[in-house]
Amino acid sequence: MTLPRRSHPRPLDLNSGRVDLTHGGGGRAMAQLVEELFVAAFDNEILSQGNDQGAFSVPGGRMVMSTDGYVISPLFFPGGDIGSLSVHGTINDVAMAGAVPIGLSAGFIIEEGFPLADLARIVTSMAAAAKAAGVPVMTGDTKVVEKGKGDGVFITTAGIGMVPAGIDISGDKARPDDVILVSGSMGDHGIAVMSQRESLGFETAILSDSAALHTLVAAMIAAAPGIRVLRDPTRGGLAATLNEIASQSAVGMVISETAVPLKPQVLGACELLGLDPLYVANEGKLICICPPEDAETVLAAMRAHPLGGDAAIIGQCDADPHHFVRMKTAMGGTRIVDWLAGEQLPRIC
Amino acid sequence: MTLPRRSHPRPLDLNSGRVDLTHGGGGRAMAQLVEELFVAAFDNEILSQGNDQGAFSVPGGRMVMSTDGYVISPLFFPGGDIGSLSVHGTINDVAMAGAVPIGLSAGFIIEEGFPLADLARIVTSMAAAAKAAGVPVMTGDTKVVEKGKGDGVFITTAGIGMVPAGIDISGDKARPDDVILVSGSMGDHGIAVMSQRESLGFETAILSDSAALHTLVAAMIAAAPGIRVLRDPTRGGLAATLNEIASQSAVGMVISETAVPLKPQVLGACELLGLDPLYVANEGKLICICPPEDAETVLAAMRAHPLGGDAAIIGQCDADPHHFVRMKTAMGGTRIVDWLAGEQLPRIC
Amino acid sequence: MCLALPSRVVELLDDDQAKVDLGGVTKAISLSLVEDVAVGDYVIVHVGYALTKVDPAEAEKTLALFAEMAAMGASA
Amino acid sequence: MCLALPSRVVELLDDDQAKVDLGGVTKAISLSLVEDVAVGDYVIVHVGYALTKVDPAEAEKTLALFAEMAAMGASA
Amino acid sequence: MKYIDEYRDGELARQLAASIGQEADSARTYHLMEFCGGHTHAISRYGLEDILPANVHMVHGPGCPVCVLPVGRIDAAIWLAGQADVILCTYGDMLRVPGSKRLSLLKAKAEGRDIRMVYSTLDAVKLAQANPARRVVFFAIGFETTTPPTAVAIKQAQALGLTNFFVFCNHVLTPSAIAQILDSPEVRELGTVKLDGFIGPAHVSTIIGSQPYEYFAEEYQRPVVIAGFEPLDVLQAVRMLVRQINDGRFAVENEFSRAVTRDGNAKAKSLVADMFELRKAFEWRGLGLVPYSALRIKHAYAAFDAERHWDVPQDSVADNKACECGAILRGVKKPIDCKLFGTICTPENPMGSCMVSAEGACAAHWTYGRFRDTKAPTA
Amino acid sequence: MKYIDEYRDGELARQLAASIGQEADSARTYHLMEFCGGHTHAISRYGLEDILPANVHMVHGPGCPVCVLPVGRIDAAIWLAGQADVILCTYGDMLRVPGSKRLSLLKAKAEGRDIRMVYSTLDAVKLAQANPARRVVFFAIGFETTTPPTAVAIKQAQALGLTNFFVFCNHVLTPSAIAQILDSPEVRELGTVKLDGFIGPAHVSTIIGSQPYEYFAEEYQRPVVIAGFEPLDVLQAVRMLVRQINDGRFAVENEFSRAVTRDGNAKAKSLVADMFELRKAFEWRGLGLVPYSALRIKHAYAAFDAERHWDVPQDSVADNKACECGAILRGVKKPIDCKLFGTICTPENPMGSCMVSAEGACAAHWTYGRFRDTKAPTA
Ligand code: SF4
Ligand code: SF4
Ligand SMILES: [Mg+2]
Ligand SMILES: [Mg+2]
Ligand SMILES: [Mg+2]
Ligand SMILES: [Mg+2]
Ligand SMILES: [Mg+2]
Ligand SMILES: [Mg+2]
Ligand SMILES: [Mg+2]
Ligand SMILES: [Mg+2]
Ligand SMILES: [Mg+2]
Ligand SMILES: [Mg+2]
Repeated sequence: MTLPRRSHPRPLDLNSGRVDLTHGGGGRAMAQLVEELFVAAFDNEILSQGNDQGAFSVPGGRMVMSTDGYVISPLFFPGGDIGSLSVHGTINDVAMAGAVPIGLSAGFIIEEGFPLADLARIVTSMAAAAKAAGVPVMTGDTKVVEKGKGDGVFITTAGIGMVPAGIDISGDKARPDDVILVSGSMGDHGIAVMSQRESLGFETAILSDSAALHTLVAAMIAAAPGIRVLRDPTRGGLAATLNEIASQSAVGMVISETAVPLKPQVLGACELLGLDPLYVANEGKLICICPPEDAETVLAAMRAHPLGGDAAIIGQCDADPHHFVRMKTAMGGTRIVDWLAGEQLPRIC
Repeated sequence: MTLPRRSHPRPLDLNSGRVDLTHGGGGRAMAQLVEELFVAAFDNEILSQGNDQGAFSVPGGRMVMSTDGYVISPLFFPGGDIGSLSVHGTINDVAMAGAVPIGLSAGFIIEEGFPLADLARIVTSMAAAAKAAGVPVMTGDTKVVEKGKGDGVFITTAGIGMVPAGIDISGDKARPDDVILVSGSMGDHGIAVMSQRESLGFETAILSDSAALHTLVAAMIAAAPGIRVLRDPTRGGLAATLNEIASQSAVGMVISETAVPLKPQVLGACELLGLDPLYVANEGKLICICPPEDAETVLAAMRAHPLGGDAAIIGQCDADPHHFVRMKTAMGGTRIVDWLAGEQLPRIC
Repeated sequence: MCLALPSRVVELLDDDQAKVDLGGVTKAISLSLVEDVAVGDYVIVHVGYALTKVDPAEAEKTLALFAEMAAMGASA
Repeated sequence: MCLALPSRVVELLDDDQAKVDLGGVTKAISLSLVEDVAVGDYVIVHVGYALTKVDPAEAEKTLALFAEMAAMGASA
Repeated sequence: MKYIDEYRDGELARQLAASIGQEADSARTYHLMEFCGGHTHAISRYGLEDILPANVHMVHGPGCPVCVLPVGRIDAAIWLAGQADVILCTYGDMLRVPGSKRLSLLKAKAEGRDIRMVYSTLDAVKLAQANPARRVVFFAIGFETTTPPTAVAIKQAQALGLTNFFVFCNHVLTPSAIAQILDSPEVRELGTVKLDGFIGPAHVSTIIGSQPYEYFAEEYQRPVVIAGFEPLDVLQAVRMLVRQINDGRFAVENEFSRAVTRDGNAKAKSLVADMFELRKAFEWRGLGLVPYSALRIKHAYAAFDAERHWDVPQDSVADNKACECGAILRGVKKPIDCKLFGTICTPENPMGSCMVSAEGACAAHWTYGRFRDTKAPTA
Repeated sequence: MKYIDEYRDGELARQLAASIGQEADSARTYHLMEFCGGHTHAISRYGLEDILPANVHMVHGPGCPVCVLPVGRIDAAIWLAGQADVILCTYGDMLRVPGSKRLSLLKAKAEGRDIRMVYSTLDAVKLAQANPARRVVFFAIGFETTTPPTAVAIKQAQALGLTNFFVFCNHVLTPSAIAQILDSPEVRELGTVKLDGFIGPAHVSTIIGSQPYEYFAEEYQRPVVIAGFEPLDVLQAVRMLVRQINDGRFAVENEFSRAVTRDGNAKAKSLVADMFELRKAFEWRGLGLVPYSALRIKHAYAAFDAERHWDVPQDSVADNKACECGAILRGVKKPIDCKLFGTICTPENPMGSCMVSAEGACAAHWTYGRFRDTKAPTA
């Protein structure tokens, strides 16, 4: 099955266009780059599934593989650092297929002059995260680039996992009336990271939610093997991720503003910067879509897990032929929750 | 089994040290960083094997995973580009376990402002390399970093493969009297890339040897399932790779200067720059170590394959307790072929 | 236009600055455009500057008016 | 010290430069330090400069001497 | 969050809306222009259209400083960013706005210009301090709300003795824009645009006070209610306007009395008066050349004026022909009336500024409201 | 490769070695100093020790410009790289050489200094042309071979009117170093170091010719054979020295006649004479202050002299106490005599310059020959 085509009014300008930050922002520009360039060129069934991991068969069953590059700045932030993040993020992409992670690879691209003490701190944190998750870093690579051609350190991890028999979770499986859940409050990671950017100049006690979600997933599929979709709302936040799934599954969605768990500090910071918390990144939360009859079971399983204490049902899928994600606002009106357009930039208007 | 400790006279300075280019150069400084920081922190059996791929068991058999970051400059060079290289290099690291590659992941880190036309050229070349090799890119990731915080594009690929039953190839398996072979001429890739560096200002018709070696490996293990070690002599070239294996297997080695295949242009360029061709990178060649009784069989299998036409037996392992790699020179004397110290820099003395 | 938010002054800083709090988020802002600000006051913050103080009595009145009008709506 | 190699001049270039060949590798070098260099000459190249021309007759003589001495060694 | 949460109470909102429904005369329509993008944004963001009675029509006004800045000024900012040693800095809002040939500051940055986002004018001054060998240009935009912070920055740069800090001044004035709309043929003569009342600016009014609107109410015989940007503020203002209209009154009323006085912020006003003077005329997108509608830096502060330091191009560049931003900013058209809306023009590939700013009418409708346009299946 | 391959013939080499074995008097030893690192490198790289008779001992000399540069000059180069707007460029050989506190140019680069490798002096001039707002310092090192290219670069910078190109001149002279060794107490009085003959420089001699060595042969009564850097050249020179020693002669002979004449390169010599003048004394690592042993830029070219443009520190910095580079460069000790060799000091963590340069005695022995030291198992 192939990724449903999104409507990009204008094709990528492959003659004179340039990559800009929006191409990595998790919004529609990135989706377009991925579809029109990467998916088109690599042209294979596994990649074209359009999931955050590729699933394939081996003699022993079904496996998945996933990769993510971590280019976060600052490298250290409240609640984590690039090292632990690079373990959690990739474990999560593997787990979002319902898979049991087997191991990770780690590729480091380090800028000349980077303090070894910082590198050691990152690697130690990464190792601790891997150990805590029970997922070993099985192979690695180190490259050093000249000063001014990197940004401290970039880490690209890949992960593989084995999908338990009978589990079939994919972004294209949501159906009208399916229930949409989240495992906890939205936007904590993004706000924790932004709080460290001196230029934004705000302070908050909020911590990144960075965490490995594979045990939460295991508990959820044990309770409800019929779960249709799992995905971690990272870049682009809840909004981008719901739109991805709606488009992939060709459904509409309606969520309720008052049902989305949000911490007051996240709201405060978003007000201050003119950001919408629905677009702010998470690194330890998941979205789950399941048949209506499983919803309460899944919710209970989530809430029983330490990483799902604030889990909530936030909405439902419908048959909207436009695949809009809509939100009932607290005022009783309705709005679209659209793709992120480019990057979210702090604004004054 | 764990990586034998190399003797680093001085531990990494984790207090005030900084990463410099030697830490990525494929020499002893890099080996030290990997051992003392990465392998020590991640502390698991798979990584500690010290191979360019991690091997592990799954219900269906033994698998391997590998990763490499590609940070090459220039991005396009005679005989290839960063795209095809990132496919070949990782397929090769998987194949060097004797494994049949299953698929790849690809993580792109793109510098803001990078021309989409160049990106398309790279991705197209990557896709063509993957298709030609029959190894799909199954999952990917795109990050964009601000202008001045990258260098055009970095690609990190990871690959996985399935090891055929009965094959047990690893860098620690070389034994005294085993025979050392190479699949072709040394140094082509490194010289082709250097020829594009304006600052070095030389021209040559030499092409990178960048190629996927998994079919060559399949032919070799079909002919001689008892092959002990396979490794591709990439960064640090033949010299660094032989030293890695000697140290891992706790053997010495003696190779013959006149037996190492070298193209005249590679020799010419090395003379000009004051480089030793044994330290220059390859991207489509392998080193094979096999029991003496298999040597001629393996050589014949290599020569019968399009990528092994210039294969040669270059030496033999011995029981040297110092694990020196030595070379009988053309003059009849003996020299050490040591680890690369730092990066190879063009010199005037 | 002009994104601006009522925030509580939690500390007066040097250089005519103050630290304000909004839902647990604090930020240093400039008081160059306002006068007589005290800790505990709410100020309306725009691009890092306090534009004016919030008048608590007027705010109360407005809320009372809402309630009254809403009561009319609710009873409709 | 002073890494330097005999290379064949394959082309005279502007600005007192020449293109030299060494085993199929070509490179532009400066002729600022030498005189009367022609295509086909061998020059000794150091840090991008020709230091001197190779004298073919002297080279022959040296090789002949090697052969002679070697013959003595071989016959030993 | 005090003074925020109380004004976002969903239950109260529904009751307020119901009371508007009761008071509105079902035999007539109410066309109310919210001047400010802040109100536009709140209406779309909270879906207030869905709860307002069908005969109350909100007409979006030109109150978005990003939207009204003409293409030529964007081009000029990009030109400045290309001058030797320049770091151009501005608020995040400006980065994606397309100039001519769809080149934005973000794209110019990707091509290698040194363009930075700042959150506050003080950050721009810090940038100049930290980069003495560079020339830092602050691309200043905004209405009366945003002007005083620019004035503070120039004062501070002067106090620090900085010679490498410059302001490219694009500050504009709200009352002039309101007058221009009310004087437009569509409103005045042709009656194409029906405007029964105005919701007046929230934060602009904290500076200028409510007094300047008294002239309009009187002269054009339209009621004005100054309102905050929270959803309940907007609903309340609608109700106050409906009441005035029903009563045939045209007073200036102040719903946002918790922050707005009749006279505004004297300190800020005098700072601005000290530093800036009126331009004879300034081009607004959609409104054309509007007399005395913008500020420039006074001679006494000439050393900080980018338009004096460089020979900044002053070209008037035509908008994309098909883009209806101009008509939309005047309240004459709606986003959906533009042929490019949602096809060629989206927030990812904006053709006009109204599609860029979060407060632009096109962006607000696309981002929050376009599901209302597409009842029929198209997939 | 013509003029290279013929001089690397393995069969000939073995025969030549055998003929040396025949001619050498088994009743005596031959201590031959190869002045040049080029010869040192060839001997180690090709394992020539293995084929030479046991009574022929090669003694490594100070002929490596990287090795003889004292720590203070490295520190000074790093200091220059830290000055405002400076791009420091130099040959690849210098980048890893440790100054004091083991800081090298490579490490200084990693810490953020702008340090570039160039392959030719002309690249350094190009760098200055391409970076008019920067000051480009070429850290010039080398013997007579490498000096003329520096002179050409200065001439070219002058012709181009460059005012941002500077040379930090560290060019030194071979004959002074040879004299210093032959005058040293170890050789002259104590006889600690036995030197029966010299292999003279190859490429230095292409510039200065063979004539300057005639004085040494005469004055110190030692034979000198100028030889190329290929392995057969070295073997042939050894044989020629053995013959002279056997005959009791001490002439200057020229094995490298294909490239070296008696007078050298007149054009290069006059260029150098025009641009440089002798320093009264210059510090050499291992040899101490050697009178008239180095060059500096003449007054007429002062504008290009980094030591005039900046107040470059002229400190004499002591070598690492345990490092025996000094004694090794004088031929008094061998690498293996140094306690740090191979334990604390390796090419990755060099304590002295002899471990850095490919031509340094310590690096050559470590990289190519150390297996000979370790017959006994240690693992
Ligand atoms: S949709 Fe785009 S082109 Fe049309 S009026 Fe709005 S901004 Fe202009
Ligand atoms: S081994 Fe190192 S410390 Fe010892 S003499 Fe050689 S360079 Fe100096
Ligand atoms: Mg991923
Ligand atoms: Mg991910
Ligand atoms: Mg994901
Ligand atoms: Mg690797
Ligand atoms: Mg950087
Ligand atoms: Mg690898
Ligand atoms: Mg590899
Ligand atoms: Mg490998
Ligand atoms: Mg990803
Ligand atoms: Mg760059």
